Amino acid sequence: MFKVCDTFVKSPTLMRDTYCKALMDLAAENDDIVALDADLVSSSGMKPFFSAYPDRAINVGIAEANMIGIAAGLSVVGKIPFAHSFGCFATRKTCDQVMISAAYAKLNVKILGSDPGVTAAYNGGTHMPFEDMGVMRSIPEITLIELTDPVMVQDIVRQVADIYGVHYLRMARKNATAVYEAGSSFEIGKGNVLLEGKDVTIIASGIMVSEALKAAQSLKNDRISARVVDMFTWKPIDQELVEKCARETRAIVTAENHNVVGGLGSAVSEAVVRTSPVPVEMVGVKDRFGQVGTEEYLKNEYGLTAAEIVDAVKRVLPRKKRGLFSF
Amino acid sequence: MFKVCDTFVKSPTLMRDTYCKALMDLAAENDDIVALDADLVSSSGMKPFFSAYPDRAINVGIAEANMIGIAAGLSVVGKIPFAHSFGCFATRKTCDQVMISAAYAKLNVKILGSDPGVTAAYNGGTHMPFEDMGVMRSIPEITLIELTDPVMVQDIVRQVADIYGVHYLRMARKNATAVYEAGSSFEIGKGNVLLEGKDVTIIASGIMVSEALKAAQSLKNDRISARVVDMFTWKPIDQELVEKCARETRAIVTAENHNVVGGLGSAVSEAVVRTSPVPVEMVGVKDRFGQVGTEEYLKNEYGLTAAEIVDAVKRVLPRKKRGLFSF
Amino acid sequence: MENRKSAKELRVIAEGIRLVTLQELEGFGSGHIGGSMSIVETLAVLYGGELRCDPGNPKWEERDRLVLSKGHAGPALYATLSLRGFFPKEMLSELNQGGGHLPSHCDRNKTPGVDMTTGSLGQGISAAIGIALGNRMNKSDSITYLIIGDGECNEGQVWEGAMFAAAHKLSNLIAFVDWNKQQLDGFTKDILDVGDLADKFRAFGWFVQKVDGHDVGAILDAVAAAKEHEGAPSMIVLDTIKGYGTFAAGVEGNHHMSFTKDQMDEAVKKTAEKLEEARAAAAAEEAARRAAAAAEEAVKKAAEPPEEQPPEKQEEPAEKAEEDEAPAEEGEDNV
Amino acid sequence: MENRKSAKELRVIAEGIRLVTLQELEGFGSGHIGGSMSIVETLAVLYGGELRCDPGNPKWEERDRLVLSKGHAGPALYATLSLRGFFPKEMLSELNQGGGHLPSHCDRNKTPGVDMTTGSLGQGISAAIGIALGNRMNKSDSITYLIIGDGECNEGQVWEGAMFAAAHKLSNLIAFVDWNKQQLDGFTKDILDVGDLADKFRAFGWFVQKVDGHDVGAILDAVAAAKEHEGAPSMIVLDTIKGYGTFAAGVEGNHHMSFTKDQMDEAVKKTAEKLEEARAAAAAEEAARRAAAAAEEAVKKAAEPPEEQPPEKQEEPAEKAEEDEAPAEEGEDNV
Ligand SMILES: Cc1ncc(C[n+]2csc(CCOP(=O)(O)OP(=O)(O)O)c2C)c(N)n1
Ligand SMILES: Cc1ncc(C[n+]2csc(CCOP(=O)(O)OP(=O)(O)O)c2C)c(N)n1
Ligand SMILES: [Mg+2]
Ligand SMILES: [Mg+2]
Repeated sequence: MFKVCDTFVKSPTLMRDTYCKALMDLAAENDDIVALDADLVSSSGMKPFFSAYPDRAINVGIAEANMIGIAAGLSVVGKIPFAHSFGCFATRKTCDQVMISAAYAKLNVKILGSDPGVTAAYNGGTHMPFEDMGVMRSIPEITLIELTDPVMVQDIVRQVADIYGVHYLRMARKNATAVYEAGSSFEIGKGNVLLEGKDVTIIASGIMVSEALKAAQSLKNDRISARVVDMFTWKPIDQELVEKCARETRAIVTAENHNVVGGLGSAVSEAVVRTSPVPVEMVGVKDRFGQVGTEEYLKNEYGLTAAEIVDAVKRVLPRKKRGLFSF
Repeated sequence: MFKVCDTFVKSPTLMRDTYCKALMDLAAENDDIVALDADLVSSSGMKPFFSAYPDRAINVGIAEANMIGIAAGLSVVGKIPFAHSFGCFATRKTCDQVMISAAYAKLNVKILGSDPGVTAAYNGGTHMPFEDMGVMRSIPEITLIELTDPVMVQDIVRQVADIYGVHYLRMARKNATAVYEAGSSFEIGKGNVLLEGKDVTIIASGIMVSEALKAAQSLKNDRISARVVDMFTWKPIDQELVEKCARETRAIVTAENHNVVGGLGSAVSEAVVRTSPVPVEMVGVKDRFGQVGTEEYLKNEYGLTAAEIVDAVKRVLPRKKRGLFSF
Repeated sequence: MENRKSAKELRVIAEGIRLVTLQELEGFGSGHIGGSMSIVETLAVLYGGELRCDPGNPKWEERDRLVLSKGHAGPALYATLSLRGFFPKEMLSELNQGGGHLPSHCDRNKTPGVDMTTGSLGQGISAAIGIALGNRMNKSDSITYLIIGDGECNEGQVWEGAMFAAAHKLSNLIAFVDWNKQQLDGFTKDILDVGDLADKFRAFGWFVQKVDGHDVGAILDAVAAAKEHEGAPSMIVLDTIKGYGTFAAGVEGNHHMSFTKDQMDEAVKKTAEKLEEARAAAAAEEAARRAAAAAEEAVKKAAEPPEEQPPEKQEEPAEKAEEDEAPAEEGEDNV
Repeated sequence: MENRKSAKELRVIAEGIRLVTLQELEGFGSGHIGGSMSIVETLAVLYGGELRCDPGNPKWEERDRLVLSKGHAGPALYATLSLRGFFPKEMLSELNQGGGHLPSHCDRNKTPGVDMTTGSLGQGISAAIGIALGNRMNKSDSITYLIIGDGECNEGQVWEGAMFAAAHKLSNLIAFVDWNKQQLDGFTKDILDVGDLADKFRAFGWFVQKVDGHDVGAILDAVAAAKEHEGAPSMIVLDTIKGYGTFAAGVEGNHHMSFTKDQMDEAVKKTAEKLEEARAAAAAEEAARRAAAAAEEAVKKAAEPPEEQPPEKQEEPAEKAEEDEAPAEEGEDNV
């Protein structure tokens, strides 16, 4: 069960610090937890883990493909490896290894891709993954999760360690807007309805969750009642919830810090068209490359804002079907 | 303009032979055409090219990432590189290179991924890409094409050589069912309506095009009029045509030799939900891994058959909206 | 050392593996004969005793592991595993059959005794490293074996792994590179010249040995030396011929081949003959060894008073004899 | 050879680049100072004359190319390009600015004079190979230069490229590895020990030279020798210090750094002083050279009858003098 914060303040702790702490807690209980990194320990905030558990922490150097293969091998002998790189490299450089050595081989590998989308900021286009989830999404049986805030990091990392299989986690490294109250817990594969509403559902993820909540607030002024869902599991998508929202609100807006081609908007569309086709508007990156800039600059540049969500809602509402609805 | 064959016979020429011939014709006219392969010339059927143009044919060995990087470099100095590997390796092993060295760098690189999906047959799960298009689809500005038969190979290869940018072509190597009459020509980014129909549209690609045509024939017996579209360009998807079909037939079935997660069904869903949400059923691989077997065995195993399309049509029809339709 | 099989005994095992692999391929009518034939002797040495395993308990935690990174050589491994008793010989007919247990490339989830899924070249080394590293963390003395192709060495991942394994002094990793001078499209020197692989791995910090990859004795010695060596991973460069012992040996296009019935009959016949020769040689050796041992025993008994150690020592040869017989029997079953 | 700048002249250019790079980073307040500082001398040698280019026509087809594979060292290259006249000095303030021309990692579509987009480590070598190969096909005598990091050598793609370039005898490819002994997380020997890189590239078939990477004269000689060498790609191993010449030199955490105003003021001041010293040394050398030349000329004139060649020969030193002055002027503009 989770509780939503009603303020939009930055979490006091950095995402990465919570991640490191969560893994250290796990490592204290379970000898099989192993951390891997590809020369980005300074970025991932995993230094405390590396200091505390030098025998279970492996910096493979700048060799992401090797890292995933090693992680797969470790899991062959019962280890539970958590491997990190920036989201761009954790996916694009390892796609074949994740597919064959990890997923197809049915091993137990956890991957963290940090700096999703615009949160890569000054690292620019080469380092700004708007495609990481898309690259991974067609790999069978993999679980794809975007972590919303430190409270979720804390809870999900623990779950993921317990569930056998390949998990890819996408997460901003630094501070995120707090969405959940401390102690909240989450169910992988189930979206979180953060706000009830009846005119439209905003299905958001990552940094766009708080933007969606802001958008919903501002829509109230226009007497539009927006439901807000944090769809932190992109795969498997919560088919049931998507259908329910489609049926009940008859219009959907998706919001993601990712390319709308192949991303969350895509996953939601796949779910919508099965039994409950309703109009969907997508807020996200429109098939463009990344670039350098502050996160704020980039959010504006790519339209990843509450204002953009409000616009999308206003575009989608007139397209709602008014007549007989047969599903 | 294209003309559809009315028989379902295998093309007399192998896809790969047509591909090689097309590239050789181009090479005869244009010194800048270069062919690359990653130790699969024997498979790609490019031996004649390699013999005829040894100075413009490069076998990089088993190093797909290097191949794509070299292709990008060649295009920096004006070459038009066509690089081949099996679809699994041409995408999963090169994703970062295609993204950065080719697409983001705005270079001119053509990639052929052969043996899509079940056509990999005896090579089995490691070699059976149900995810290649999905891996590539979130890369901005890339063009993704699945070639239907030798007639299309002939025409598209020539076009692709002329259009600057990154193109990924997916193609069975051996013989394909002939769908088009010799001399047909195609427009990249536009789907081909092969058969008119008003009750449902079957949007298919690759080996599923002839299955779709067979399905349409059999549906006639049930007095169901199915439109058949060969959506050979997966990206950019023909938004206009998808909307038109949605409006006119109010139900869609997609058919692909690929994972429905992130594949053609996904691309069509994205297009459908914008302005014309209608129910979509997807025929394709349901998030499963590949395995060894004959193509026939595998088509049955994964449900890539005309019968499966017929079933999907019958599932989707009752969900069509009967009431007021407001888009 | 005393537990080790003699070269003559291993020769019997090798010819048995070659024979059964050919029969397996014959059943299907085509296949990766080249790369299967070139690793037969290495598999004989490993499954002839060097690699610790228990056919009755393929998932035994204490076992050594083999990652056959050149996963397309699966047929040779399948033949070996069936000869060693991991699964019945009949299962070999499932090679490449839809729904069967023996896919064209090795799959840890499908075949009893296969330790890692491979087929995308370059990946095996990393998996083997992970296994070796995990075993080191687990304080297990298990050894991880790895077989890679020479063409496979084109893949950068091989060198990522090479650099890592050396930096981490993974001496519980013993790798072989099947230097058969051919890859899929032709001779490596024409496709992508890998140059001197021994030199390269040495420069990457490995303990490197180069041996005749069809000489079981040489391989055995190299494995023994590798086991002794501390502080670095081992690379044994196998100087081999692709398709060795068959019509495919060293010819062009021998990577994946169809063959005529005549070709295959001839190869099977030749190999069966070699197996018989090998058996005769091994039997002669064994007879001589027993005679010598009996003589020695007699001399000892006459000369020495009873000690505490002898009973145990005596058990060893007995065990060994048992082990020796097993593969021979299996070989017979399968000829 | 005669067109080459002297070490003293190149020293002036190097200090100029270092100074302007520092000012550029100072403007932003943090950045990849470590990896930028370690390649300054190499950039000085290349853009001081070895790399054929035309600042007025950055896309000139006949130019040599540089692929800065360690694309995070962009700031040093940007400073160099602006000093060489590719774009106005003012543009340097666009470093890392949204919508600007100077992204954190090199981008061929954003910055005049940048030949290849880089930033994902390991990719530059392949692109450079493609360019070199394409130039060879085009019968161009253009040379492709490549700079990679030592940490970057962890990436398998580097070795894929290394094997390929040697097999294809790409002698029009001259690469540098910035052996600054540090990568992002620390010293390479602690993170992933790359061992002896010279050995490794030699084993991979390259013509390898190892030089002090902060000695412009040594780099110049190595480039000259690389240009002479036939039949193999060249690797120049630059023995460098990450962050050389600044507070960042060799310290931990110097990969990407924020710095205090004091630290940077001090570094700028120190570098400006070094620049002055270098200028004085170069001027003295130049004066000596001119005096010697004048004396020689006088002796020649007195001793020899007029020939046909002299007029052309005389033009050369004139041209050279012009070239020599240009960078000095640019340097002054930018101090
Ligand atoms: C990544 C990857 N690329 C391409 C292939 C296709 N392929 C299978 S075997 C092979 C040649 C292997 O040559 P080598 O490593 O020398 O093996 P061997 O000679 O022992 O058969 C190729 C290119 C593959 N399996 N994996
Ligand atoms: C593929 C990839 N992985 C990770 C990174 C992040 N990264 C940027 S620079 C760097 C360290 C580079 O070290 P080195 O090559 O030694 O460069 P230098 O010391 O010259 O800065 C890393 C890990 C990257 N840019 N690309
Ligand atoms: Mg080989
Ligand atoms: Mg370094």
